[in-house]
Amino acid sequence: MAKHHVTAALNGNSVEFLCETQQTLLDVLRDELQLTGSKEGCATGDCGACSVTIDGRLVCSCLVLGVEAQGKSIQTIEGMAQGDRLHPLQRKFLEHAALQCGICTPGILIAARSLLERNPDPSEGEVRYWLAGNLCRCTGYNKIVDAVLDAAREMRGS
Amino acid sequence: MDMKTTKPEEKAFKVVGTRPVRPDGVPKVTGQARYGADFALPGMLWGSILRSPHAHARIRAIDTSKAAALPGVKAVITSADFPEQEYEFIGPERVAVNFWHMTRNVMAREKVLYEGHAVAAVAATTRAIADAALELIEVDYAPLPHVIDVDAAMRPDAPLLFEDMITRGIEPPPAKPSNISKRIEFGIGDLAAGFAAADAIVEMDFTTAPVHQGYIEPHACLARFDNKGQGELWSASQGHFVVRAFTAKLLNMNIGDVLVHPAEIGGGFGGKTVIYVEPLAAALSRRSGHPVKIMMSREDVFKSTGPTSGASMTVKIGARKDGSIVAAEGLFKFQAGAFPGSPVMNATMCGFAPYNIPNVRSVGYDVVCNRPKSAAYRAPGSPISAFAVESVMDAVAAKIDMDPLKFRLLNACKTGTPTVWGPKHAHDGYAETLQALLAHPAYKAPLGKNQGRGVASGFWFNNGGESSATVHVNEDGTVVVATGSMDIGGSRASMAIMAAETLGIEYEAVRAIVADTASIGFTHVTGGSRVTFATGIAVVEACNKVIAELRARAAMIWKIEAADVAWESGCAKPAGAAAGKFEPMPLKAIAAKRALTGGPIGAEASVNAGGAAPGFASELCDVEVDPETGAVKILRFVVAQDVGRAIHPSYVEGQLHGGVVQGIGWALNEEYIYDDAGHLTNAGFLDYRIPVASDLPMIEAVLVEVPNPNHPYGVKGAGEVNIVPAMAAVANAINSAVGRRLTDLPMSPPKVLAAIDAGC
Amino acid sequence: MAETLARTPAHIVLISSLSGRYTGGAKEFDIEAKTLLDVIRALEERYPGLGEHLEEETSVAIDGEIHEVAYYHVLRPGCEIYFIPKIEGG
Amino acid sequence: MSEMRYAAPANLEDAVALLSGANGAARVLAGGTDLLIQMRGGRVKPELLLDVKGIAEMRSILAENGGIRFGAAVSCMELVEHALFVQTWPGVTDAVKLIGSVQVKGRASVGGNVCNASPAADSVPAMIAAGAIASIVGPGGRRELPVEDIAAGPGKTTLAKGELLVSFLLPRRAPRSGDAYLRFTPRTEMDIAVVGAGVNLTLDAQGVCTQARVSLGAVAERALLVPEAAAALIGSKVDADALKRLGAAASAACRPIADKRGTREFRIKLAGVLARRAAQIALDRARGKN
Repeated sequence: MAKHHVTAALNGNSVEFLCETQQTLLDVLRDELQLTGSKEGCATGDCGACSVTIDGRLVCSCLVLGVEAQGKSIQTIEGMAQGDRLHPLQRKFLEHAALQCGICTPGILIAARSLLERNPDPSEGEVRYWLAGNLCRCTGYNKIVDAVLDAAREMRGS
Repeated sequence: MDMKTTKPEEKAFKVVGTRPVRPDGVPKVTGQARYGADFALPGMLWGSILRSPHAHARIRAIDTSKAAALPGVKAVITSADFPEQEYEFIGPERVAVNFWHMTRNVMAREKVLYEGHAVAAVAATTRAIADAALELIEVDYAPLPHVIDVDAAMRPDAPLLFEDMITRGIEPPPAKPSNISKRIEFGIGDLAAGFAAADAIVEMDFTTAPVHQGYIEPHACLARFDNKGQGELWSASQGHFVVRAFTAKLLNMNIGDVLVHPAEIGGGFGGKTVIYVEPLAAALSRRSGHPVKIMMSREDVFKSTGPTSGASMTVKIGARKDGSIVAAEGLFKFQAGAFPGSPVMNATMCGFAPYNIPNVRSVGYDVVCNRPKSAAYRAPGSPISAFAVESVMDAVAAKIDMDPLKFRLLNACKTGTPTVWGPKHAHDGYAETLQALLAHPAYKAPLGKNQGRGVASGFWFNNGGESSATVHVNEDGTVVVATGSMDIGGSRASMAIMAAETLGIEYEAVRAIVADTASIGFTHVTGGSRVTFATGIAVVEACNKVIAELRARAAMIWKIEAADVAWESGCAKPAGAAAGKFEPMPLKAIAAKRALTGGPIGAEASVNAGGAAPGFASELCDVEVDPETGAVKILRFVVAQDVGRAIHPSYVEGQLHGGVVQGIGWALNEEYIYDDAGHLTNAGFLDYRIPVASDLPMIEAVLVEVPNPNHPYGVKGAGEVNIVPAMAAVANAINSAVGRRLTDLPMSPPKVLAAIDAGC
Repeated sequence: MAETLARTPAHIVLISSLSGRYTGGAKEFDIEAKTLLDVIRALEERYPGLGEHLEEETSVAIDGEIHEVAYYHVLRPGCEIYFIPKIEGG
Repeated sequence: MSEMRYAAPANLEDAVALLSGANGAARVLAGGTDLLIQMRGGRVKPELLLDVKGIAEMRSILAENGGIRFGAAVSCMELVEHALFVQTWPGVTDAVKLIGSVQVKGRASVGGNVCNASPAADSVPAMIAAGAIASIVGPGGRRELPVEDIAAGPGKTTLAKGELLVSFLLPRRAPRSGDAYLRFTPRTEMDIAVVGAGVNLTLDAQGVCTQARVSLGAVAERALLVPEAAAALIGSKVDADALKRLGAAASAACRPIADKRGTREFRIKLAGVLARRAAQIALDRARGKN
């Protein structure tokens, strides 16, 4: 069967790939494009480990078909740092020890960035509700929430 | 807010107790760290596993011919591809391995024993082809009656999982087979006399549901095995040496012929101390001649990997009016799952361990049933018995009208207190956690309507055992530490901290890695809160060997005896005026002269670490109960845990936060729900409800530091005991809020509401 | 020093599953021993099979401190030794 | 392996032609947050996936005759970020906000939520209470259908082969009216409603309720419109007595199953509690107190 030929912008670069209809964007990222930073924790949209943004919109890449990426702009964890400069969220996650095993970290960083783009000064509750779609089994979320709030402070320059 | 209480006389450390960035941090925040599912090799195939739709059935025949004929399929395997194993329990009691069972768990033979039990596996060029091939495998099942719950499985008329299983631990052995694999008993004193002396006695029954470890990373591995009898695995596990040993045994290979590379691991909590996919990927690779990758789905993880046991328990405690406990008795019946080996022994040992009880008895039963075989989960067994014991403790305190923390403090064990399993406690630490809670402002904070406060405590052994480490001094004076311990939550940072402290150099000059099974000595699993303790001892010993070598090199340069060289703050120094007058020589300067003084400087240390000190935790929980819906909101949670010494306090706090939150999930919502056919109906993160960020307040951690003299920096282990008291703390808080004692976990809204309504 | 050690026996306690299987019910022993190896050898001599069982299937608490069974543990005069089931964590 | 086609038509005519002409099962792909899970679990094996996100009417939010028309494939995040929508229909907004995580809402649509026909769908009781009308286009042309008439049972709709739910019209908001939706779940987020209750009511100048619609989710084979519950409010000042009668009527209307998410008794009781609490919020909104 003929595969779909898809052209998209991935972390600012133009990419082309072939995929079958049923392949998800997560499958394409991991298996076709070798970008394994987005993780499969459930493949049902319940854990958020595969979070990416499409045209700026936060989604689970396991619930998007690869073919739907045609013409879209996709951001993954691999595009979060600018060259050798970590994003403030990435730095704060390291400083606050906001990860233990780290499997949920890429998805949480992408989700947190999406929050701070919309709301540069979130309350603790707003962080917790925004991140409710990102499961972490290690940390109990304390240090994740701390790191996001601290990154927001730094990014606001206060 | 997190806090720390340390005894004031402790000497100051330069690196221990600081909070540097972990060495593996940047790859983990940039998506570059490679976990079990992130490896690929040229020519790689995808493996997929066919699983049983039945809870219990005999396998009459398996026909794989149509699957094998599907274009793209390169190998199909069944249990016939694995050698039969001897029926014998090998090794220590609780962890006794029976390879006859293990080979049947990874691939069913005569029978399937639970829904999701693996029966065949396929390797194909794409995932889609592998999945399609599974549908072409024809399995002829003869369904059998099944049994799910422990009390039902113990009944004489229960369907038997093993027609010839005779209960161990009963003399003389019973004549008839049953599902009861083992009976365990511990006890000291005179129970009848003890209860006779009590002014108040409380006895209650409890049940708990099986709960899953819930790591976010499904099991995954990549195998490259050849026909010549050698192979490599990239696997996310809690112990790559254990993966190597089990995989080699199940494939009838020499241990030395299997090389296991440690992938980063996406959570384990005990559930990745055993193997599932590794031998299947290896067998498929050997058969096909290609590398094979297997990734479990989340549904597979829930249906076929280890939850911890559900249990049915009775606990009775008697105390005098003055608060002293005089007797206690516990009966603990645990679901092992499809094969023997629940953590019931730990439950019988840990439940009463925090208390000085002169007359005490614990009896446990290990019972098989048609569920996935239980696997270790964070202080295995202890949280389950603690739920019962700490609930009854609360009720006894109420009955004699005593503050529940003071009641516990009055009976708290300390060095010299006898245990139910015989020896006396050798360490303090419990009373200090209670005092930390008593002194915490939260204990006196006012409560509102429908709000309640509960406290509870817990005990866990913490483990020692075999670990290996190497320390190498680089040409520029930096240091590389390698250990055999999988890093599941920041242990590379704590190893580097201990090495830097011991060597007297900066943290940034030390890098720590996890070595593969061919590059370092045997190291037991990352579990039992043992890594910072046992592997830490190996690191410090290797550092001390390196220091001895550095002193010898300095002595050679100075032309004096090595015995006359001391090591201080990262420098060789003359040991006293008599040794001669030399400027201190830093490690870096000695490293620069390494070739002139004998070549590379490095050392390995392998230990079998004993003297692990137990962990104690005491917890305080405030809840608000919605009396119309039964919803329980956690308002506040404080955990005070004796960690001995926090090497990297941030990661230790993280262990406390994480353990408590897992306990909150266990208390309120997590459970395995089966239908009448024995099918798991909630095998996904949507309906297996682990806590989400918005469910929780900030967990307040209090690090209590009562150092362990058997570790160079006083480490006791921090990973597990924090989960032990949590369910009872929540139950006691609900009781305080609405006057109803919940005795069945989880305390989900329908149960809480039913309990409230039953009392109206 | 060695003399003193040898003259003050260690007190050994077995869990009941072991005493039932190997010693005809005897649970407690006083054995003159300098190291744990001496204890294991002495018990093996009295009850063939017991020593091997202790080596492979138990942990040991020496004055309450839990260790894996290893020959080299030096024993304090009059110390208390319990052979107990081995614990494994998660 | 059977071939799965994917098509992304740019207009309704092409979409309906593709749907009508499909040889086997055709599935409409809007957000895909239910469909992709069903496909992965092997529960549906479509021959055609029809991606409708390229069709303008299905992706727009527009004012229409004082009401709001929004496309069936508009994502939940787009809706809850739309100021007029949020201001006019706070109860429907409450419901849409509860459909999964931010990630899921970034894809999921109300059209999908309605057509997936889960009895527990969060947006449906709120939409029914709001009096939303669906606009459906098929081979025979366009027809309008109240939202309560779309689901036929779990996973089943009254849509005929070739028909496509295109958009919804939320009617003009009466003065002194307000709506609310509440659901019960064990967790605060990431959960399926054990019970959901939507209430939309209008007061006269004296504060007497003149109109009300009450709808319940997850208590029957599909979301229910419960006129008896509404009747308890109409003519009252929505006082404690009226709320109590509303709760009783809501509980009485339930015919739930017991499953992994809740027992029958629990659902029946909760339906009354939530209807009462939702009515209180709707009342506050109608009175201009938020």
